[in-house]
Amino acid sequence: MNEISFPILIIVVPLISAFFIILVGLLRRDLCYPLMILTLSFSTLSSISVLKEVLWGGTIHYRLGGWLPPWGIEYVIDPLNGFVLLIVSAISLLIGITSKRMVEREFPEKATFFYCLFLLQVTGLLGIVVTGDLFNLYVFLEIASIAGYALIALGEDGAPFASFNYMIYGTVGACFYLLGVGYLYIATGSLNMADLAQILPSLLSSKVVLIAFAFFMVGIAIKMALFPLHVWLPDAYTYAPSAVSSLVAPLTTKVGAYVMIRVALTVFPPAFFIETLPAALMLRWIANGAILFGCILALAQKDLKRMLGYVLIAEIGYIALGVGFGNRNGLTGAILHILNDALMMACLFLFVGAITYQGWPRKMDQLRGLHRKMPLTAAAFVIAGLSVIGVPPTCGFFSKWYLVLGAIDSKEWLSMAILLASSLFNAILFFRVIEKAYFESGKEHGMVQRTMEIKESPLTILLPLLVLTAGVLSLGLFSGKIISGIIRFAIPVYFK
Amino acid sequence: MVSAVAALLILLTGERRRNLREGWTLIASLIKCLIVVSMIPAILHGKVIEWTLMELLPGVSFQFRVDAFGLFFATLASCLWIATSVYSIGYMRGTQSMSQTRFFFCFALALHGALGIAFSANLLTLFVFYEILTVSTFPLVAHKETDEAISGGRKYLAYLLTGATLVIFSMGITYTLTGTLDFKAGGFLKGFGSDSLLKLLFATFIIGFGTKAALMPLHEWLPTAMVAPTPVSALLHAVAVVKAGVFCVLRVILYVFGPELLSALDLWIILAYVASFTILLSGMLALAQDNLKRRLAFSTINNLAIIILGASLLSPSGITGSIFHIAAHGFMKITLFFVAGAIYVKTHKEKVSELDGIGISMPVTMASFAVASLGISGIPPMAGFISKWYLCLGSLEAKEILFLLVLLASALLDIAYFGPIIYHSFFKKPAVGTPSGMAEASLWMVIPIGVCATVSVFLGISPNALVRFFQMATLAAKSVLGVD
Amino acid sequence: MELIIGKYNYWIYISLMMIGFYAMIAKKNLVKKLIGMNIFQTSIILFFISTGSKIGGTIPIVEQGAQVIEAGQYINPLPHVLMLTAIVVMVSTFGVALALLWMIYRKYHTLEEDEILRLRR
Amino acid sequence: MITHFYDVIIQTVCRLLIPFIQVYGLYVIAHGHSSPGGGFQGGVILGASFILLCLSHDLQEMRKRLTRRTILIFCSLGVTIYAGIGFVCLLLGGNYLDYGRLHRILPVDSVAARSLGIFGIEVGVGITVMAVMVSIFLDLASEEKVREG
Repeated sequence: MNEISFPILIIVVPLISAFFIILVGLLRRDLCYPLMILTLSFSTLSSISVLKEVLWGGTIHYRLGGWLPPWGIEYVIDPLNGFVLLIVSAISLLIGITSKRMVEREFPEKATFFYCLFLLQVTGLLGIVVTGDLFNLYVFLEIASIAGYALIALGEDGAPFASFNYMIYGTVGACFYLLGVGYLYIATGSLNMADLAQILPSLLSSKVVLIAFAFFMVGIAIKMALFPLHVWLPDAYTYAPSAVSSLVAPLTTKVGAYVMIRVALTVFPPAFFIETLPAALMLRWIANGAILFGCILALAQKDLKRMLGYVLIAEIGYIALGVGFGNRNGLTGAILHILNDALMMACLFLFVGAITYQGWPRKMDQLRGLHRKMPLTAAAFVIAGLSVIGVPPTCGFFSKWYLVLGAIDSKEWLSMAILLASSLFNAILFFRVIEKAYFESGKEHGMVQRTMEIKESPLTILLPLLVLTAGVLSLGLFSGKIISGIIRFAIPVYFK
Repeated sequence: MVSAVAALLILLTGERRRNLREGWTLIASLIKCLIVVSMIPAILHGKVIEWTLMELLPGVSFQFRVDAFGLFFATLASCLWIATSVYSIGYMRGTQSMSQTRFFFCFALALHGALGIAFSANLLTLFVFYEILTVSTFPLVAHKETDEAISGGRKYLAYLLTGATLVIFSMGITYTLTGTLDFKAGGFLKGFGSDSLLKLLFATFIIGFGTKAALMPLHEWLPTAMVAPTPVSALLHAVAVVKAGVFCVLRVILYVFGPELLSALDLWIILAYVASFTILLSGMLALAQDNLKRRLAFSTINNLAIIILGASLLSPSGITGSIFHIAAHGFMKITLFFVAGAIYVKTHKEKVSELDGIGISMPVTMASFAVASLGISGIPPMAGFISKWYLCLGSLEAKEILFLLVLLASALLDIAYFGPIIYHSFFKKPAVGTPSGMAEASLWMVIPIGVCATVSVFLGISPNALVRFFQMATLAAKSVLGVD
Repeated sequence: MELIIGKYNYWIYISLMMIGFYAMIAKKNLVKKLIGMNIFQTSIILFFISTGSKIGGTIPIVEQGAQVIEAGQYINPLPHVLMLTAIVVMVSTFGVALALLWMIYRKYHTLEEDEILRLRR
Repeated sequence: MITHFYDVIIQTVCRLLIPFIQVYGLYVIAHGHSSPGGGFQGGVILGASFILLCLSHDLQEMRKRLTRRTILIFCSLGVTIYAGIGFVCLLLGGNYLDYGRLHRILPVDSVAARSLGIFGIEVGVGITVMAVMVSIFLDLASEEKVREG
C-alpha cells in the first residue's frame, strides 16, 4: 500500500468497519468494541502520518477512482485540514475508549448499533475535513448529522424530542448549504474547491455568487450553532448520552467552524469576505453576541451539562470572532482555538460523563465533596475550567491571546472588551462549580450516606480524561511550536 | 523548579502520611533556598543567567532570566518560605485543620508561581506565573470552607482576575506596538506609540498589577482575605502575593516603561500621588481596626504603597530604598502575622482590645511583635529604618518635599497604630479569668517568629550580611537607571 | 412578467420551499413539521434538477458507435447525480425522523408539540 | 400494526406480481451502468416488492422469508461489497474505486473491467438500499426500537 492512499483509508476504514461491526455484533457482541478501537487508532495513526506528509511534502491531492478534477471527487489535504483531521481522529479515539463503560451502563442492549453509529459519525466528521469537493462535503455533513441525531436520541428522557428539534434545524442548515452549492454550480459549473477558488475571483460581482455565499454562511452557522442559530444545541447536548455528548460536543461544532474557514477564506477569496462584503463585520458582531449571550445564559443554568452547552456556544463565538477579524492574528487564534476548544470541551463533557457514570447527580448544587470521592476527575475539571477561563499556562490562554491581538490589529475595542469580560464570566461559572466541589464538603446529613459508595471512575474513562487534561496543560506551552509548525502554513496566503 | 515537584509529591503523599508530606515541604523549601542563594555571587558580579525553555509565541519565548532584581525577590520569597513552612506545620497541627494536603499543595504551587514571577524574562512568562499564583492562592484563602472564607476567596478572585484581564489587554497592546515582551532594564517601550496611548497603557498596567499590590482603591480584597489561616496571610502579605504584585508593578515601571519614558510623560507624579494617598488613607484606616489581622492588613497596604511611591520617584536612592523595603517589610510583616497566628492558636483572640497583658504570658512572641512593629515604623536599628532612610533620600533627590512629608507622616501613623498594641499587651493587666503564667505556642511556631524578628533586626544593623540584600537592591537600581 | 414566466422553475421551488418552511415553523404537530421538512428538501431537489434540464435534451449516455457527440444535446447529468445522493441522504433523515417520532410518541402519547412541552415541564 | 387481512384478490395479484417486480428490479440493477437505472433505483424496486409482500400478506409472512438478522447482514454486506471493490482497486495499486485496475485479477481487459467494477458496485448499492428500505419499514411497522436510517 503506498503512503499516498492514506487520505482515502482514513475515511473508508471507519466506514467499512461501521457496517462490519453490525455483522460482527450478530455473532460476537464483545468483539465490537475492540474492532472500533482498532479502527479509530488506525485513523489516528494515519492522520498523524498524513499531517507529517503534508508538512514535509506539501498538499496531498487524492483522486477518487482516478477521475481528474473538476469532474471527479478529489480529496485534498493541506496543513489546515490535516491539522483538524488529527484533532478529530485523536479525540474520537479517546472518547471511543471511554465509551465502552458508559454504553454498558446506559444502554447495553444497543451496544452494536451504538458502535456502528459512533463510527459513522466519525466517518462523517473525517470526511467533511478531508474532502475537496463541496457536494461531497454536504454528503459527509449529513452522514455525521444523521448519525448524530440517532446517537443523541439514545439519551435520557427528553432526548428524542431534543434530537427531533436538532434534526429540523440541522436539515434546514444542510439544505441551505445545498442551495449554496447549487447556486455556485450554476454560476461556475464546478464543485471542486480548488477549481472554484480559481474561477470565483472573476465572478465576484455576480449576484448568484453573492446569494450562494449567503446561503453557505447561514447553513454553516446553523450547523456550528453560531448564535442566534444555536437553539438546538443546549437541549440536544444536555439529553444526549454521556459518551455521545463528549464526542459530539467538541467535534461537530469545531468541524463546522472548519467548514466556515474553508468556505469563506479558501473557496471564496478572502478579500471578498473581508473587503467586498460586510460579512466579516457581521460575523464579528454576531460572534460578540454569541460570546456574551453564551456566557450570560450559562450563568443561569443549574444543570452542569447544560451550562457547558452554553459555554460551548460562547466558545464557538470565539472562533467566529477570530475568523471575523480577518487578519493574521485573529485567524491564528481561531485555528488554534479549534484545537484548544476541542480538547477543553472533550475534557469537560467527559468529566460530566464520568460523574454521571458513577451515579453522581449533574445538578450544580449537588457536587459537594466531589474531590474526596473522585480526586483525579475533579482535578481534570479544574484544569479544563481554568483553560476555558484562559488562565496560563493552560492552552485556552494562548488562543485567547491571539484573539486579543487580532482585536487590536483590527481595532475592534468592543470585541476585545467582550473577550476579556467573557473570561471573567467564565471564571464565575467555573469557580462556582469548583467551590462546590472542593470546599463545601459533604457535611450535610444524608449526603455523606449516599456518596459513600462512589469511587473514582474506572480506568477506561479516567485514562482518556487524564490524557486530555495533560493535553490541555501541555499544549499551551507548545502552542508556539504548533503555530510555527502547522498553523502558519494553514493560514491562507492572503494574510501573509 | 523545585517547588512544583514538591507540590506533586505532597499531593501524592496525601493525607495519610502527614509527616512525610510535611517533610517534603521542608526539604523542598530548603533546597529551593539553597539553589536561589547559590546564584547570588554570580549575579553580584554582574552576570545574568538565562534559560530558555521553548518558544511560546513568535518572538516571545518561555524564558527565565535571573537578574539582580529578580533574584532579590526570589531570595526573599524562598527564605521566607522556610520560615512559613515550619510555622504552618505548627499552625495546621495546632488548629487541627482539614484538607491539609490541599493546603500544602497549593502553598508549594503558590511559591512556584512567586519564584517564576521573579525569574521571568518577559511579560508573558511573568503573566503565566502570575496567574498560577493567583489561582493557587484561591483555595488557600478559602481554606476554612466557611461561608465567610469562601466569599473572601471569591472577592479575592474577582479582583485579581479582573486585574489580570487588564494585564492581558495591556500586554496585547504592548506586543502589537513593539513586537516583543522581553524586559529590558530602562524599559523597551520608548519610541513606540503615541503619548496618549502610552498613558492609557500605563494606566491599565498599573491597575492590572496594582490590584495584586493592593493599591488603593483596589485594596478591598486584602482585608477580606484575612479570613484565611495565618500562614496564608503571611503568604499573602509577606512572602508571595502582594509582594509579587509590587514586584510586577516595579517591573512595569522600571523594565517596561523605564524611568526616562515615565518622566517624559509625567506619569510618575500621578503614580506617586496615588501611592501617597494610599499611604495616608490606609494608615488612618488601620487605626480604626479592632481585629488584629485587619489592622495588619491595612498596614501592609500602607507599606506596599510606600514601596511603589519610592519606585515612582525614579531617583536612585528611592528605587534602592523601595526594593530594599520589599525585603525589610517582608521579614517584619511575616513576624507580625506569625505572632497574630500564634495568639489565635493559643488563645483564640483576634481583637486588639482583647490583648491586654498577653505579653506577660507569651513574652517571646510579643517581644518579637514589638521589634517588628517598631521596625515597620522605621525606628533604627531595625531594617525598616534603612529602607525608609533611603526612601526619604530619594524624595529629596527628586526634589519633592511633599512626598518626604508623606513618608514621615506614615511613620507617625505606624507608631500610632502599633504603639497601643505593644502598650496594652505588656503593661495592662489581663482581663479577669484568663490564666496567667507562661503559655507560649508550640516550638514549631515560636522558632520562626523569633528567627524572623532577629533577621529583621539583623538586616537593620548590617544590611549586607548573609545574602547581601542591600547590595542586590543597589545593583538593580543602578542597572535600571543606567548608572554604574 | 417575464421574470415570473421565464424563471418559473425558480418560483415553483421558492414557493414550495416557503410552504415547507412555514409548516416547519408554524405547525404544532411534529409529523406535519416533518412533512414540511420533506417539502423543503424536495423543493431543493426540484431546483437542482431544473438547472440541469434542457428543453429537447436527451439522456447523457453515449450510444455505442455514435460518431458525433454534441454536448448541447444532452441534459447535464451532474445535478441529477447529485440529487440522487441527496435523495438518499434525505430518505435516511426521514427514516431517522420517523423513528424519533415513534420514540416521542411512546414516551408522551402525543405528537403535539405544545402538549409535549407541557408534559415535560 | 398490520393485522392479518384476508383478501383473495389482493393476495393473488400480489403473489403474481412480486416475482416480476423483483426480476425487474434485478434488471434495473444489472443494466444500470449502460442505461438509466442502477443500484439505487433497482434496490428501491426490490425493497418495494418486499414491502408489497408485507402489505398484502402480513408481517409474520414477511418475517419467515426475511428475518431481521438477514436484513442486517444484507445491509452491511452491500456496503462491504461496495467498499471492498474500492479496496481491491487500492490493493492493486490504483486509486480508490479505480475500476480499471481490476483487469489484473479479472480475465478481461481494462475497459471491460471498468464496466464490471461498476456493476459490482451497483450490486452492493442495490443490496444495501433494499435492506435499508425493508428494515425501515419493518421497524416502523413492528413497533421496534430506534435504529439508523
